[in-house]
Amino acid sequence: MSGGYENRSNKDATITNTVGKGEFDPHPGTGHPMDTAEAFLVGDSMTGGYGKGPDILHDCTLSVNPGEIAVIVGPNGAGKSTAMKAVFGMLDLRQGSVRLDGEDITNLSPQDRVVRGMGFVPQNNNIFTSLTVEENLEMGAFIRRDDFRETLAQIYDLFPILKDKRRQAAGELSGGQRQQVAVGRALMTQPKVLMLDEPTAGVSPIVMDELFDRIIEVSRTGIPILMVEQNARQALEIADRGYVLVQGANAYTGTGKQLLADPDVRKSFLGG
Amino acid sequence: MDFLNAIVALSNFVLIPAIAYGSQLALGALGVTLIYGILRFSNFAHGDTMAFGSMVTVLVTWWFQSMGISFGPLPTALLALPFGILGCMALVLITDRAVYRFYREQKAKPVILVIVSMGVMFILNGVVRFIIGPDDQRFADGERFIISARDFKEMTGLSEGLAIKTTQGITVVVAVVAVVLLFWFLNRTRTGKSMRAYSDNEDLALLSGINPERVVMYTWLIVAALATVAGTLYGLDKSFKPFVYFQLLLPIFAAAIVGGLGSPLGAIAGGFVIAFSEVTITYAWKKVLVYLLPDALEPSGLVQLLSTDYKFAVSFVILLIVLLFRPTGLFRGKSV
Amino acid sequence: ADDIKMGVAAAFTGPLESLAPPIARGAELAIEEANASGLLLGGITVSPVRADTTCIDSAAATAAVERLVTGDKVVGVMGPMCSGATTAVLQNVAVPNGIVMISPSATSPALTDIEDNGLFFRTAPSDARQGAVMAQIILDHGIKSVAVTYTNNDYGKGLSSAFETSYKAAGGTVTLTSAHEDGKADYSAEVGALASAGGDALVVVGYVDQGGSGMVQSALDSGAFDTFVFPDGMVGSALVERFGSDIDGSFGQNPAAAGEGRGLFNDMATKAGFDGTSAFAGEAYDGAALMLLAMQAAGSSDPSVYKTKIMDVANAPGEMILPGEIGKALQILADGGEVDYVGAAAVEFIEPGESAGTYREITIEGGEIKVVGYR
Amino acid sequence: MIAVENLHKHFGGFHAVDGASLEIAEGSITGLIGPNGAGKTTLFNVIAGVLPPTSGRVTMAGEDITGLPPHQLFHKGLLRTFQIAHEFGSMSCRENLMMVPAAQSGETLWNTWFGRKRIAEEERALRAKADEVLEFLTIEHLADQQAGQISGGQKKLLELGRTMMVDAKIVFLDEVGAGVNRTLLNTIGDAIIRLNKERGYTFVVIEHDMDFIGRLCDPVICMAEGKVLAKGSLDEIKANEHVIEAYLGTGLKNKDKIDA
Amino acid sequence: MSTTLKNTLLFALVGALILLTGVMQSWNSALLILNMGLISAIMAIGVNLQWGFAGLFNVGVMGFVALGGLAVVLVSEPPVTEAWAAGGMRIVLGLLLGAATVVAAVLVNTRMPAGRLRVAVMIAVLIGGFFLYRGVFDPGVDAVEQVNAAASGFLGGLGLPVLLAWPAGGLLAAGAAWLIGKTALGLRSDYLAIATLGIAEIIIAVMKNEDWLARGVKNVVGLPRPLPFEIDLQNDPGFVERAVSLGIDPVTASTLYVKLGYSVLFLVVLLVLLWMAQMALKSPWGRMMRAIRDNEVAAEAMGKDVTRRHLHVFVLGSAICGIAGAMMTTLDGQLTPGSYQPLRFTFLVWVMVIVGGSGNNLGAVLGGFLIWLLWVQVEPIGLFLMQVMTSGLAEDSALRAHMLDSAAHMRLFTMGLILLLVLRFSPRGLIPEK
Ligand SMILES: Nc1ncnc2c1ncn2[C@@H]1O[C@H](COP(=O)(O)OP(=O)(O)OP(=O)(O)O)[C@@H](O)[C@H]1O
Ligand SMILES: Nc1ncnc2c1ncn2[C@@H]1O[C@H](COP(=O)(O)OP(=O)(O)OP(=O)(O)O)[C@@H](O)[C@H]1O
Ligand SMILES: CC(C)C[C@H](N)C(=O)O
Ligand SMILES: [Mg+2]
Ligand SMILES: [Mg+2]
Repeated sequence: MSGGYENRSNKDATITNTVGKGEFDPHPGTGHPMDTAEAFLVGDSMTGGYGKGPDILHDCTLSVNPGEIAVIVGPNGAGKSTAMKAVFGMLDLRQGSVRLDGEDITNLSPQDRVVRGMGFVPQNNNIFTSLTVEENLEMGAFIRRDDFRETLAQIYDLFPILKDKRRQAAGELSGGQRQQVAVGRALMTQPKVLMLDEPTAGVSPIVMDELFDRIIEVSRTGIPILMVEQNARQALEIADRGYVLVQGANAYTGTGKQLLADPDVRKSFLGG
Repeated sequence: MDFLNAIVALSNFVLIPAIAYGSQLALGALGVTLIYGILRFSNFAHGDTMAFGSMVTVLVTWWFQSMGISFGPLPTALLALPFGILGCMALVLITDRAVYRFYREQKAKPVILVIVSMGVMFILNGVVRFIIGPDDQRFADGERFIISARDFKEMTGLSEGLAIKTTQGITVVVAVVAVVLLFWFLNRTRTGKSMRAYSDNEDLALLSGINPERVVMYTWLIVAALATVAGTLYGLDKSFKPFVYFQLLLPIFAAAIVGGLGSPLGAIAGGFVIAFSEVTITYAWKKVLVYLLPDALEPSGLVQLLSTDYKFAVSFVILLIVLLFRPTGLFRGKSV
Repeated sequence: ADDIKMGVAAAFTGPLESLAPPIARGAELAIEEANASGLLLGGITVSPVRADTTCIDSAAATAAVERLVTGDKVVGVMGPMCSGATTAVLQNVAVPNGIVMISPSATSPALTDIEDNGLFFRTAPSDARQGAVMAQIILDHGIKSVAVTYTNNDYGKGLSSAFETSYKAAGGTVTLTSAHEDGKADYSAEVGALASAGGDALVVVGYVDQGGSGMVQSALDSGAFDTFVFPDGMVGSALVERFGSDIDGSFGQNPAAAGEGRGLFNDMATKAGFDGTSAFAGEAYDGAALMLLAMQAAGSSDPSVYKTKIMDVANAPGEMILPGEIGKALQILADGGEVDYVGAAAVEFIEPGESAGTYREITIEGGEIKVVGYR
Repeated sequence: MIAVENLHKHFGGFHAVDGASLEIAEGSITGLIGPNGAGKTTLFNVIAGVLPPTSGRVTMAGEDITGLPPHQLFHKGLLRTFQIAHEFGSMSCRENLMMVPAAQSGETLWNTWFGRKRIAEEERALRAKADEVLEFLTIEHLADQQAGQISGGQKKLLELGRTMMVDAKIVFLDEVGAGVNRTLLNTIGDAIIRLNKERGYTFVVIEHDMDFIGRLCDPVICMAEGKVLAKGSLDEIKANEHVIEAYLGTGLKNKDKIDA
Repeated sequence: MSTTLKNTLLFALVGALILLTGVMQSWNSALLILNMGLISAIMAIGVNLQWGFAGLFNVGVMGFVALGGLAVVLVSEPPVTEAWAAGGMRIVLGLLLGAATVVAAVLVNTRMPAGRLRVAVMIAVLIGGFFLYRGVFDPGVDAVEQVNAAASGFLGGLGLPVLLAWPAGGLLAAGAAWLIGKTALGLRSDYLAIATLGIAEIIIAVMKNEDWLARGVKNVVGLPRPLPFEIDLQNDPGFVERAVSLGIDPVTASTLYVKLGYSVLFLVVLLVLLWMAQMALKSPWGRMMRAIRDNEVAAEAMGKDVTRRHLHVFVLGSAICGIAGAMMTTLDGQLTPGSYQPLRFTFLVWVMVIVGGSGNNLGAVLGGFLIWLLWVQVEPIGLFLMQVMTSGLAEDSALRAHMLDSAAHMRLFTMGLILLLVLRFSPRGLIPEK
């Protein structure tokens, strides 16, 4: 649609790291607040930016443990999405490391991380527009060799609208429906750790509640969840850990409750 | 009787050639459409890839023929085809490694890839001519006709002949089989779906655990097979001449586009649209009408809508009209 | 010895790329022969320089020949092949620089009257004449109605319309004249229309390794015609190699004269490792030979000097010179004698410097080309 | 201001907008809510001329504007934002804004050759205006950044910023808030109210954030399945059973997690 | 390295290559390359305007170039009075009838209420009009083509100075582009590409087959020139004297003089067009076009009339190609419709734009020069490569003979190789869009 031949959505040259090359040797944890060193998934002291551009992340640390929900909030352009991409290996880190279950995965390519059990819903371009809804979900299960029909049924339960639209090209869906497909795709992976970048943007209140419910359920099964949210108050309510990022660096860290209770945080980042 | 004669004349000069030519275009267009659909660029080197694959087939065929190997009534070239396909696969994989991969990693715009593929086209052009020369090469053997015009006349006692060539038969069958297989592969198999997913959104495919390099490799392998089959069948039917494979590119692209880029069914439909519009619009209906009409009404002229000088022009006009009504082709193709 | 250079310009790439190598080799054969004799202008050697004139891209052709003339400083150009490129090169390079140019194959009638300052010659006759000859041959076969297909360029158009005029004037009927484009993928439409129009034979004014053969193939396959008439562009070994006895009974003509010139040349070519029967290879040999002989006659390799001698060496009086006798001719000229160059294509120049055109009539029998006579 | 009469928009057999009729009062800030897929965006697209309606009529100040192309509607003072940001990716953020105003003399080729002085003056003013908007949106530091390379929320801000470059009569905002930081969103809300009060712009706002709707909008229209389900003040709407069932829901089931 | 410096160096490099041609081959060759380079650069500007500025994938460049060429014949050839007498008026009348038929059909389509009646009337108008048109037109064509078929057989032109043909070529191409744009510009990307490609083929088909217009494949040769003929210069004692006094051989002097004359003319055109394109690109107009290219839907929503703007650029870019086409035909001195091939006249121009750097006028110009230079020089380069490669082989080895025989095919091979190398080192073009 846009720009004719030139414009292929999602062709941002700077963000994909197909081969998983890191430029620096990872170095171990630097003892940020909370027990990052032992956490299940850690993005440790990450510094980096897009392509050859300036650093966006400055010594930023994120972590999450099994059964926990970690929520990242912050102003627009703070680097939340960038941090997520960095954890997923879609960005060359200039410093810092990413560890999964004690293992250093800084140099793994994104698709290898998927194989290791990481699932990710990016903020933009998070569906296959020309594939049908069902095919989108199937692609989520691409690395699974087992029968995924049950998971599929669960997803349809969670988002009934998708079942009606299963044969429709995902690009023809409404904004909120697309978002549901995106989350559904990631859930299909049955990941060991789930990363969500603004999963609730554009979804209606009723679906948002369902979604949060589902996220809580998932985390109860022991799967760590790392998510970025602008619906910060709801999100922090269910969060075990909360991170406030400002200009690519950790500004506040604490449990969800602590952050919600902090008047500075409320005023500056949660809309009062 | 006259009615039969009319039908036979029409079939012999219009329907059969158009169906055969349409299938030839369709086979070529399948390769183009696949590259477009999955790797997202118009591959100008496709014609020369076809020439290369067929060249290998031709060379192997000659070798077989010199060894006295034959394939009964069918052309020996069919036996040599697998070797041609292998040769062509090797070629495209090497080109991909050496050339295209770099631009993929750069996330270059499609138009850059188009121009790059022109570079590849020039190189292949030289390579093919270097190996086999620019001349016409004959490698067809076996039974030339399923039924020849003369036999047909003798058999039926009609005054019009009907000729069906072996190669025409094979081409049509192969084209149908190829499109069915491809359609099934892309829409039903895991690998096929992952190829479509990759073409849709590379980064997200990565996040789903799809290995892009593998998708690309499969695509090239299929394309190589299609190109070689298309090129060889065309060569068998007409003759092998490197220059013509370049010229084929234009109708092939037209077929792929009018059918809807990225759609295998569209490639077939497009092939037939182009072939039929080339063959029918400029046909002189005199022969058919002479049989059908009473003597008194017999046409004095040729009853030709347009002279054959304009056959390409006409087929492009038809293409334009189709596109004006279906801006992304008959089968709603992609448009990057 | 002083080295001079001669340009050999042919369409090595492009639609006629398969005709070009034998043409270039033909010219080079003549040059080699002259060099081997050691008699040219007191023993200088000539080296050929090739240039690609592409047939279809006159700008590239001009640039290539410009390089030959102003860069390599050739003293004459054998070529280019196609009438279009020839005209461009003649006007933009040869005439401005005063270089002699002999084309072996540009046959467009328009070249007859072109402004050339006496620099342009061709060893192939103008199509105007061939049209008349072909009409006569067809009528002599008792065929009163034909369909015509021509390759859509100046050669095809020129020859077919010359033919049509003569044929109609002599009482024949042309049911349909239809152009075909060279190098295309499919000719069913043309054949369909021609078959519908009917006619006792199909006149194929085309090139044997181009659309011409495609047309014949398509017509044979569908049983539309089984008698064909072949003018020069079609008469070549490739024709019978490809169609064998399928086209028995067809006939045609190409420029060549009585005598053993053509045969001698073919043998020489075979020895040199190329196909002498390929269209215009002999003419190319003749073109190069004429230029060399003219230099010898003029005692100079300056084009402005030897250009006037080309007509002299090509025509009587003088001793007849056949292919392979360039050495002998050089000797005669060196001794102050006169020669009448005959060569492979029975060269006989008429004003303003093109082959008069003797044609041999051929038929196809048992899958071979048989010479029936000359006109 | 805008009246929609019995509007239908069908995609194949699917009725995305299915006989919706509504009116937007001049000078109001109307909220448009409804479940995902209710047809809100489609309704916007039809009103704004991006999609042709299957049937029905749209009028603006009494004038029939059904099916007018978007650029003509723009000139009539109808502006809109896109739910999925439509930035001009290869242009800088400032250029994204500067391109908006209509009737720039520099958009005529002739002037680019022979009226360069005038263009230069206009450009200076435009630039100042664009920088002001960027500053308001807190993205002044991105002025020279390519719009394709900014964060998701920043793109939404830019989307909004474009509507602030010119004087409008009516502005359609399609989920400008999604992905935008809540603190900033409050500021944006204030600006919308100010524009409405001071300049009399009419706004139609699609949003799923009820706080935001609550602060700005009166009345609120709730759509579902292509039809208008309810219309009224937010409190009325919130009390409407159908709306609760279809749209608002009753909160988290896993309350325990929060309470724990 | 600053971009200005880099760009200057790149231009200097191409300039040096042309100079090198002058030194190694001849100044005539160098000037010829320069002249065609200038024309190519103009074509590249035209394509860049459409693609680089507006994202229109026009692959019909060849058609517009050919129309420019046609304009040269129509403007500068003297009219053939016999032909006009024989059937000129009939042809004009026939064409008018044809146009009237189309107009009538359009009127029927717009004025009559939809329904079966409209379709019927429409078909009646079209069929009736077609036969009427053929009835009037065909005899005229026959008559005109009979007039001295071998040497003339066409209507001739207006007999005006040939320089007028350049703007006329632009106008002719613009007119065609307007018609095409009205119908086809709704198509996107590759679909537009194949449509324009097809239209270009149609234009060529008409030029090849309508002999009454410009002799079709029989070609028009010996077109008038804006500069004196070399021969005349060589026969002009004044000129010879000056040449001799400068120490140049008069023949060389005359050829160089004429080529330089063309260079100056072409350079003026190029500079004017380049300046205009640069000004447009750097202004709000350019910004608007880039916005449209980036995102048509959003541009439309921001009040830009995308369809109209597309039509404008399409017409402008095509007009520039038409001007270049007219210039090229003038330089060639002949119109040969058979020689218009998409590879040479469309795709090569695209290579120029992309290798130079699309979206950047300077890039397009650089690409025009560089690619043309290569197109001409790959032949000797290829030959040279072959000689180097075979130098190690035994004099009588079959492989060596084969390789040398195939040297001509190294031309395209080398072209491809260099193309890939250049794009490897600057994948976005030599002078990319900023
Ligand atoms: N091009 C299309 N083809 C088919 N169906 C479509 C198309 N566009 C939208 N739809 C369908 O129309 C319905 C309405 O979509 P719309 O985008 O208007 O919803 P919405 O109310 O804006 O929802 P959301 O709050 O999620 O943005 C959806 O069910 C969607 O799937
Ligand atoms: N592809 C890119 N190339 C270069 N810079 C980028 C790119 N994407 C984002 N940036 C810059 O990086 C910074 C952080 O962006 P990021 O997307 O991480 O923000 P975010 O915190 O996710 O914001 P939001 O809440 O708006 O999504 C921003 O200043 C943005 O301009
Ligand atoms: C056969 C050819 C090489 C050329 C042809 N006779 C011409 O004049 O163009
Ligand atoms: Mg983000
Ligand atoms: Mg919506």
